[in-house]
Amino acid sequence: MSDHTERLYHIFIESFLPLLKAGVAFTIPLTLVSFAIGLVIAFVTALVRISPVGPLRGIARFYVWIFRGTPLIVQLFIIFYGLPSIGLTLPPFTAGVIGFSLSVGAYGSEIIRAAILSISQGQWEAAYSIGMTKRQALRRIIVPQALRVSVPPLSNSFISLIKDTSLAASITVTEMFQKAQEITARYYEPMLLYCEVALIYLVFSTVLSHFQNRLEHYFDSKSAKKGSLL
Amino acid sequence: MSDHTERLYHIFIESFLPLLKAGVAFTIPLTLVSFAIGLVIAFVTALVRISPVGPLRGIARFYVWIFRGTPLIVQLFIIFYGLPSIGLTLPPFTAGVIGFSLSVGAYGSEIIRAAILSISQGQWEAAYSIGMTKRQALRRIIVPQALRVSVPPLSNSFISLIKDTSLAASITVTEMFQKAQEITARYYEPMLLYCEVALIYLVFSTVLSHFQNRLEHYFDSKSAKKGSLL
Amino acid sequence: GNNSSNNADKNNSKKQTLLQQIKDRGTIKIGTEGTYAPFTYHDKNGKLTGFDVDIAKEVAKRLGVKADFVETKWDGMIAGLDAKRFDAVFNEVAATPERKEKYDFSSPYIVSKAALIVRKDNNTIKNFSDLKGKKSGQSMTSNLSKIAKENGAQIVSVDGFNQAIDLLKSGRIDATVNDSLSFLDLKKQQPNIPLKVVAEENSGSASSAMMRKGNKDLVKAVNKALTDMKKDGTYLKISKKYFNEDVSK
Amino acid sequence: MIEVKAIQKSFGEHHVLKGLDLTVKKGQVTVIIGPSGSGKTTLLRCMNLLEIPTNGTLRVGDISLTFEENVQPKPKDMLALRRKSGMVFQSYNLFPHMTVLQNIMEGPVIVQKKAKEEAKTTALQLLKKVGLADKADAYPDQLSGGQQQRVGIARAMAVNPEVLLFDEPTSALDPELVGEVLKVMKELAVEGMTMVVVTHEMKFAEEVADKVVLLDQGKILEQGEPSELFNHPKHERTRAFLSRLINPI
Amino acid sequence: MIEVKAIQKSFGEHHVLKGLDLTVKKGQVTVIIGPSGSGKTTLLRCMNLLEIPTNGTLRVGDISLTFEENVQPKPKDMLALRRKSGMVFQSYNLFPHMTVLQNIMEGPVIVQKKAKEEAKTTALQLLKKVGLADKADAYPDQLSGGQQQRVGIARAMAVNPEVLLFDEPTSALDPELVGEVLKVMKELAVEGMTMVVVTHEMKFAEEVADKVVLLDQGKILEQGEPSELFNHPKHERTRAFLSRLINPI
Ligand SMILES: Nc1ncnc2c1ncn2[C@@H]1O[C@H](COP(=O)(O)OP(=O)(O)OP(=O)(O)O)[C@@H](O)[C@H]1O
Ligand SMILES: Nc1ncnc2c1ncn2[C@@H]1O[C@H](COP(=O)(O)OP(=O)(O)OP(=O)(O)O)[C@@H](O)[C@H]1O
Ligand SMILES: [Mg+2]
Ligand SMILES: [Mg+2]
Repeated sequence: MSDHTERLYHIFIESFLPLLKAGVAFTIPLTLVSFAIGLVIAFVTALVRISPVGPLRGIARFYVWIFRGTPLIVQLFIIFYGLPSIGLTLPPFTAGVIGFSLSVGAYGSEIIRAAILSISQGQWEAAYSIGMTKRQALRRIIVPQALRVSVPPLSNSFISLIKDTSLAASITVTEMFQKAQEITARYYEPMLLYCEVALIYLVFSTVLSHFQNRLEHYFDSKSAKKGSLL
Repeated sequence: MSDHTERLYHIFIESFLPLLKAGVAFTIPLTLVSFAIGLVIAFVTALVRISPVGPLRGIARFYVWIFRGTPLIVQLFIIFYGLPSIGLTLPPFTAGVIGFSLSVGAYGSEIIRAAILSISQGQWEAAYSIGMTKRQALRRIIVPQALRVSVPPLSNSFISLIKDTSLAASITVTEMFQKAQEITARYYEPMLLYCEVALIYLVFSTVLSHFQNRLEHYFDSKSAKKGSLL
Repeated sequence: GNNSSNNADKNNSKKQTLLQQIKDRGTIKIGTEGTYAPFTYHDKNGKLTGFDVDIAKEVAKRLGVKADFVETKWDGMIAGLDAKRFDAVFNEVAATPERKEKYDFSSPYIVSKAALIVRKDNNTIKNFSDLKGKKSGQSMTSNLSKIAKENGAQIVSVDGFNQAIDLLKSGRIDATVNDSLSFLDLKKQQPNIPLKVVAEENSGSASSAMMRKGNKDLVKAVNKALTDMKKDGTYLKISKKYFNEDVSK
Repeated sequence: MIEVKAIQKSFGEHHVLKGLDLTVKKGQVTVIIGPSGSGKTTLLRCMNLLEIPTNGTLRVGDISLTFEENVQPKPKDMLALRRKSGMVFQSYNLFPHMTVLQNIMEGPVIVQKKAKEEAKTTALQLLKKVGLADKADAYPDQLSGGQQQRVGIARAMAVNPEVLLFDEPTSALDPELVGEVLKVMKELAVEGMTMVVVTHEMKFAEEVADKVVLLDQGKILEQGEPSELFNHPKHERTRAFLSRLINPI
Repeated sequence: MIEVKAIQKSFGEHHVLKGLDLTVKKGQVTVIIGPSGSGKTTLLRCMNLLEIPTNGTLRVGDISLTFEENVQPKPKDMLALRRKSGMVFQSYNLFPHMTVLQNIMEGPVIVQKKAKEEAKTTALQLLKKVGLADKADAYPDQLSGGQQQRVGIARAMAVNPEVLLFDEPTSALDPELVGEVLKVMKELAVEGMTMVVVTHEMKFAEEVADKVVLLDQGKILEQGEPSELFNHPKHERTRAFLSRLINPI
């Protein structure tokens, strides 16, 4: 038994660095880049969905419907393995970023849309009353307030995304989870490796949630402090 | 080429029923049961987190932290393959339900907690002022209103869960996605099968979102109608 | 850098055969899982290695090109071949009739025995015929499940070899019919593992390299390389390196 | 009916109520006025234990509680004391997910465990009293502010409190809707309800109050009959406050 | 300055403004009163095009627009007309994510593209005028209601409108804070600002208004100088409305 423990210990130590490396080299950049682009898509989609332009709105709705309704892995598959048949052969990382961004965009647009709708009508009216155009009102008055509202739900999405990036293994990106499986294949210790990789994910999400809190505080410092609610 | 198309067509037709069967027999029950139990867990956790009992609150926070921060597949793995080593050998479906419920519980508790905190202090005070205990106020006044607020974000979770149940494949539940992979293993047509399975998922989520809308309307019919906000 | 040559690939696809394209670009792109020891896996230093990998490398060498491995999950491996992201797949693929409808296969480069694996303390299953009514963990992506089925086992569907072992260890299944060579490797890694092989069957499956249809010259070239390396002893060397025996039959 | 003795209340460092004594007699109407931030709301909330006083003694009816710094009173005692009084809020605080009738029945049925039928009868009587017999099945958001506030009064009365507390019950209302609420309150007063009302409706105070209390910076600056206090204020600050109220520009 | 001609406004089936004519002269203060739901807010919002009239003609300064059913006016024309007036809201509607100074500078800098420095100087002057020079860097939520409303006035004035529209600017305020806002409004009137004010502050109307307009059910029931209208109302309904306002119980 002690032999076994020692073996596990060794595997743990030996695999830690490669796992961390894969995390830092793929999981984290894939998450950050996809989330950033996804936010932009979410944002534009949300704006289109509340705009008065009918056809565009239809397209946005369709996009959200498809990308929320189908599994992310299928989306990645089609982007990476399907698009070459129409002459578009994307590198794995790029394909991953596109797939994850579109997924974040679809879920995120619903969040941002709800947030924009939650800003009181009075804010629009006040903006219009000082002569702003709709665009100016959105940019200067509505969106900054909506962003604050959407920080918590968006960070839920973000934390999910960190882990969802493991799907990139199917499109030849050796991210952290795939790395763990590689090591498992050598030592036949899936439970150990899974726990180890879970630990690293946990650290990642904890650090990133920490930024979420900082962001919330930043926004809060820009307006009133609410009293305790209970 | 026409031969190929015909082959694809045949595979599509042949696999449709088995896929749908797997969906109806596993994916849907797994989703519904896990979500229902998950909601209860989410709810209890949310209540504990806003309760004044320090140690319990700490436990709830820890649970949410762990289950949001680590990959669902690892959680399933530990429940299915890890627990037998302490003498607890669960059947696959049960293990799946436990894993998914705990995951829904963790994410959902954050949603419900936020919803409860979003109910105005005045509602608590009104409840207290007619002599209610805290428990009565929660049950009769706060929670019913909080539920309405949390329908949209919870249904985001729900739609995600439908697809996440595919992870149950790794604990030997032959749900829809696993079925697709089995068929793929025979015919080696992953793109076709994936698209087919995506289609079925899309139908499932569309139907289920429809219930979400109905639910929202039901809640809305129980109070004021809000005017258009833009 | 597995995509740097895609443009050349596209431009020439009309005029040239795949074999010529491969030779022109100087690399053959090979899809493999990289998580299946000892056939395709990573060594201590993280380098891709294994029996299939070495065979593929040797084949490439004999084609006069470099082997460019792309690793992905099993489903991606197939889709990648379809999408022309790879030229061939070396990953213990058995050439079943259904698969032959879609792909061309090389001549077999390995024949593995089917091993009946049970827990050490199991004294009821001694032979394949004892599988009747017992739970056997089988990967649906492999044809070993057929043997279990034919012997009347109740099939529990698993993801792969590792999962079957986990299930067996935790007592969730009674047996698994699996590759004897994989089990040997497992034993090497974990000498104390409480599992044993109670029977082997020679009618194990043969694995081949898998290629897109319509590339006869590539298949021919691969077959020639395989024949040549068997003749000149290179094959035996690789075979001995991983299995201490000749696995060609 | 109510006896407030040496009540103090601090929010952290902020000392809001600085030792207050106040007696409210059965059947009397006490009006509390005072500048914003003087502690009117806090005092009222202390009487209903929505805020827990830092120090002092509070008696409502036959229940009395003494508060000390950093000592949390027992929830049971708090509940008993709170149930002696009903509260009407500035912003109505009706339960938006319940009809008017359900709002009113909630206290009797859930808190007092009365039979539904009985509670309904009483609720309908109360609704008639506040002039809203026809709105029983409406939801709060379908009512005007004045109507909502009248429902608020009915809800507070439904649990048979010995005293009703009002915190600026008309200040969120359109000027023309103020009348309908004040009218209901006046009727209650005439019927002998004990009431404590924070309000700036001077007409109401003059006509209905038995006593007017002027709060300033957490202390009672002056109290007395309305005619006396309004016409012959003892303090310069009372005079200044009253004139600002009556003559804003 | 403002000419409202035969303005009608419907919300769906609900006919709110039923053909209104109103003239506001430069430098004059017009006070609009009327029962709740009579259309006061709607009329004011029509003047600022926060609601688009269904029919009729609206002129503000040198810009005139005619409305027809189901014809959406051009956004450019609407913007031009709207920029002639400033609006002060009942609920202030300050921008909560900006400081007081930023709130006031927002119009000049973003809409009128003025230089920041210039806008800041003007903003500080305006803040001084409304008595809040020391609150430039506070956020709205750190201010009392009266202070917020004064910022609202400064914000509306910052874009140099030819007319200021007020919708019950003091009705959300504590009675004691009403004075500070009315005082600022009175000063503006004295300085010759053209103003249209919906309010129930009769004292203010009496002292400051050049004209009082009584709206009832979407029509002008009566208009005239305040002394005339208050003391010698022509219509029975005017009398009833006024008495309800002055004597609520
Ligand atoms: N929960 C709280 N936490 C901290 N300070 C509070 C709290 N509630 C009230 N205060 C402070 O206590 C003081 C008195 O507040 P209170 O609401 O009792 O005044 P008020 O006389 O009702 O004023 P108003 O006429 O504006 O309603 C104020 O300075 C207020 O800021
Ligand atoms: N956006 C809207 N949609 C539908 N109906 C509306 C809308 N805005 C106002 N109304 C209706 O138009 C009528 C006039 O409303 P308005 O707000 O102009 O009245 P008001 O005179 O300002 O009343 P108050 O004194 O209560 O503010 C009301 O019956 C109201 O319900
Ligand atoms: Mg108060
Ligand atoms: Mg109005």
